[in-house]
Amino acid sequence: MHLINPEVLSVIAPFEDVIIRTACRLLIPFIQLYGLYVIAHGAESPGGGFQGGVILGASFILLSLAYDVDEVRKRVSEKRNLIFCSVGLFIYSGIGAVCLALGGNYLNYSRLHHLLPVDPVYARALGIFGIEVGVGITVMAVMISIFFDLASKHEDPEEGTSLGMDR
Amino acid sequence: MKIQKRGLLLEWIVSKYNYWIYIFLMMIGFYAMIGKKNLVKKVIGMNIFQTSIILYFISIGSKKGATIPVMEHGHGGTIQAIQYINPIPHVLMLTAIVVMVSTFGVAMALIIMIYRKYRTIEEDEILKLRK
Amino acid sequence: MTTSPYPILIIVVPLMTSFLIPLVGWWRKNFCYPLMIAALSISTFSSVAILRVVIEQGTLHYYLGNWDPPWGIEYVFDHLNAFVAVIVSVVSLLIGIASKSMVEKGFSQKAPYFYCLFLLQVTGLLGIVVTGDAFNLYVFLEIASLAGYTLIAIGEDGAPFASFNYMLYGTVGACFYLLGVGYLYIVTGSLNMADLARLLPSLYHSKVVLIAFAFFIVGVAIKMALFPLHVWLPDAYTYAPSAVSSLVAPLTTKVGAYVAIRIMYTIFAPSFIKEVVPAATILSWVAASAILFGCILALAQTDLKRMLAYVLIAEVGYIALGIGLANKNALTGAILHIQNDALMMGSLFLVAGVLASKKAFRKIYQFKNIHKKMPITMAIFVVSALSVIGIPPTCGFFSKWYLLLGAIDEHQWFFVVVLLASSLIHAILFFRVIEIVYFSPSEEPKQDAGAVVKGIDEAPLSALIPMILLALGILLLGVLSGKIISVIIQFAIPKSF
Amino acid sequence: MKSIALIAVCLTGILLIYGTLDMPPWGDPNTPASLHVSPRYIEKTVEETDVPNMVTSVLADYRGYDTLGETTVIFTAGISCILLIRRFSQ
Repeated sequence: MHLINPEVLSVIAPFEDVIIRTACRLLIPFIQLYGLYVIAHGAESPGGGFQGGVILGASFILLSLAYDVDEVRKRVSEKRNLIFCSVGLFIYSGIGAVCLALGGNYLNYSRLHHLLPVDPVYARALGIFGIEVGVGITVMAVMISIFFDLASKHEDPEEGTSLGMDR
Repeated sequence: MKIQKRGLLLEWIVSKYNYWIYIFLMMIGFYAMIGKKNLVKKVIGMNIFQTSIILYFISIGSKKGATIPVMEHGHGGTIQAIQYINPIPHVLMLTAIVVMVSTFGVAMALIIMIYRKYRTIEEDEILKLRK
Repeated sequence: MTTSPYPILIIVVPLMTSFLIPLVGWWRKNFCYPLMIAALSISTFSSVAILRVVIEQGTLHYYLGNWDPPWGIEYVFDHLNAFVAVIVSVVSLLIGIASKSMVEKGFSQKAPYFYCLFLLQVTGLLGIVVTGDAFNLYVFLEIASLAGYTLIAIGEDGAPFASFNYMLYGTVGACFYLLGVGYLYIVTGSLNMADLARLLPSLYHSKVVLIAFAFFIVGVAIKMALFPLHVWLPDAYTYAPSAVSSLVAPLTTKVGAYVAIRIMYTIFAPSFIKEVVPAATILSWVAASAILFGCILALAQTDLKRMLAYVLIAEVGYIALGIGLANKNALTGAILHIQNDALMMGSLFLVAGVLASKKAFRKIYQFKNIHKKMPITMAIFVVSALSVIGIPPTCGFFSKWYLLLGAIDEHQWFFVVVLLASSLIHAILFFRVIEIVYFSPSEEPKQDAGAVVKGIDEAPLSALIPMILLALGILLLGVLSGKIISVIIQFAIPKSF
Repeated sequence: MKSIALIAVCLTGILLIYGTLDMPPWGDPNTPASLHVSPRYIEKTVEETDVPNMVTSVLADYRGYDTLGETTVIFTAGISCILLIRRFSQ
C-alpha cells in the first residue's frame, strides 16, 4: 500500500525548488544571527544557551531540508560536529574546573576574578556568559548530529528508502 | 443559599483550572503510552505525558499581577519578590524540556533500529515475529 | 562544609573523561580503554577517601558554586551514601576492566562511543548517590537511564525492542519522581533534601504530601524493578551485551533501592511511613511477593542470563523487605544486602557474559563439564552462587541473617518463612546448575571433538582478574561484615530506631 | 490491553485530583513555593551575580550544576544516536 508511488517519489524527492532554496539562502544567515543574539543576550533578556543553540541547530536543519541532507553533511562533517559537542561541554566543565583550581568550590565563578581584571560579582556574570556559550555550542552540535543520524537515508542498503516510506 | 454554594464550587473549580488541564493532558498521554499499539504513537504519548508535567511546574510558578522574571531596566529602589514570578519552576523545566528532547531522540533511534530488524513498528506484529 | 576537592572529583573526573573519549577515539581507538580505567580509578580513589573522612569526622557537605544549601545545590556525604558510592565506584571499576574483551569481540568499531556511554552511566549512578538535592537527583537519574537504554539496545536480537519497553517504563518512573518533587515543592518551596525533611513533618497530613509520597515510591519502584513493576527487566537484561548487563544489573537496581531508602528515611521520617500511611507494611508485603515470584520464575528458565534476571528481581525483593520492615536489624540487612548483592550479581553476570562470549553458551544444559575447561570461572560461579543462597562464610549469609532477625523483631512469621523458603529455592536453583556443570557424565566427547579444544580454555585475563577480585570480596566481606556494620552501617540508619 | 490502560489512567487521574484538593489556587502569590526559597533569587540576583535575567542567573549560577547535568543529558542523547544507528564503513 503506497500512498505515493515510490517511482514518482524518487523523481520528486531530490527536488530543486528555486523559490525554497533562495528563500532559505536569504533566511538562514538571519536565523543564525538571531541564534547568536539569543545566546549572547541571554543574561539581559529572555534567552540563553539552550534556546540559542536550538535556533542555530534549526538553521542547519532548515538548510538540509531545503538542499540535500548528504550535501549539507559534507559541509558539516561528523568529526567536526563531534568536536563541537565535546568542546561546548569542555568550556562548561572547564570553567568549573578552573574555579576549582583557583581554590574555590566547583562552578564558583566568583573565583575567576583572580584571572580577570574584574570584581567577584561581575566575574560571576562573565562565568554565566561563558557557560551559556558552551551550552549553546553543545546543543547546536547535538541537534545537528541527531537530525543527521535520524534523517540519513543511504544507511540501509537493502531498503533504498528512508524509514517508513513503504508503509 | 444553594446558588451561593454552587457559585463557590464554580469559583473553586475555576481557581484551580491549571491543575485540571494538566491532569487531563497527563491522562491522555498515559493512555496513549499503554493502550496504543504503534510505537511512534507510544512515543507521542510519552511526549504529551512529559509536557503535562512541564505545564504543571510552570503553572505553580505564577503569581497574579507579577511580571516575567527579568529585571526591568533602571529598576530603582528595593525589589519586592511579589513583583516578579517565581523563576525556579522555569529553570527546572528548561532542564526537563532538554531531558524530554533527548529521550525523544533516543526513542526515535530505537524505533529505527526496531524497524530495520522487524520491518514494522506495530507492537503486536513485532511480538508475533519474536515468537 | 568542606573545600577539599574529593567530593566533586568523584563525579567530574568520569564526566569530563567521557567528553574526551569520543575525540580520542577519532585519533587512537586503543587509548579509550586506558582512559576510562584511569577515570574510574580516580573516582574510586576519591570515594574511598571520602568514606574514610566520613568515618572519622561524620557527615560532609560540599556546596556547589559556593551557594548555601536551600538556594544552591549541595553534596551530602553521610555514612549511607559514602558507603554506597564506594560500592558503585568499585564495582563499576571492576566491570570496566572486565569489559575489554567483550567490547573488542562485539563492537570494536564503536568502542569509543561504548566507553563514553559506559562512563556516563557510571557518572549518572554516582551522581544519584552523592547528591543532596531532590531535583539534581532527577537530572542524574536521566543521564544514567539514557545511557542505560542505549547500552542495552546494542545487544543481540530482541535488544532494541526490550530497550524500548524499558524506556517507556523508565520514563514513566522518572516522570512520577519529578511529579513527586513538584508536589513537595508546591507545599514547601524547597528542593533540598535536608530542608524538605525539616519542613515536611508539620505537613504530614496534607493530601499533597501523601500523593507526592505515593508517586515517589511508584517511580522509584519502577526504577528498582520491584515485583509488579519489574516487567521491563528480564528482557532488557537478557538481551543486553554482556559487558553492559554486568554493569547495569548489579548497580542500577541497587541505586534505585538507595533512592528508596533516601526518600523513606531522609526526606520522610520513619514515623511517617509507619504511622501516617501504612507504606512500610504495604512495601514489605509487595517485597515478599517479589521474592517468591522471582525465585519461582527463575526455576522455570533455561537461559542463564534470564535466570539471573529473575534472581535479581528476588534480590531486589530482599532489599525492599528490609526497607519495609523498618527496624534496626532489617534496615541493617537491607543496606548490607545492597553491598553484597552488587558483588554477587556483578560476578554472576560476568561469568554469564564470559560463557556467552566464549562458546556462545547461553542455555544451562550446554554447560556440561565446562569446569574442565574453565576451572577458575566455574569456581567463581560456585562462590557467588553459595553467596546468593546464603551459605555462612560468604557475605550473602550475613545480610539474610539480619533480614531474618528484623522479621523476627517485628513478629512477622510469614516473612521469616518467605526468607527461609526463598533460600531453599535458590539452593535448588543453583545446585541444579552446579550439578550439570560438575556432575553430569561426560558423554560422547567425540561428538564435537573438532570444536572442543583440549585442556584449559580460560576467560581472558582482563575478565578473569575482576572476577577473582569480586569472588574474594564476597568471601572477605562476609568475614568482615561485623566490622562493616559497627563502623559504617549502624550510623547510616535513622537515630529513632 | 485497552481496558488495563483505561483502569491505570483513571487510577492515576483520581490520585492526582485527590492531591490537587489541598493545593493553592492558580496565581496565588502567598504559596510556600513563592515565599520560602525563591525570594532570594528575585531580590538578590543583581546584587550577587550582576545578571538581570533571574532565570539565567538561577539556571547558570545558583543551580548551575543542574545545567551541567542537563547538557550532559543532551550529549548522552547525541552519542546514543551515533552508537545506535550510525553505520560505520569498515
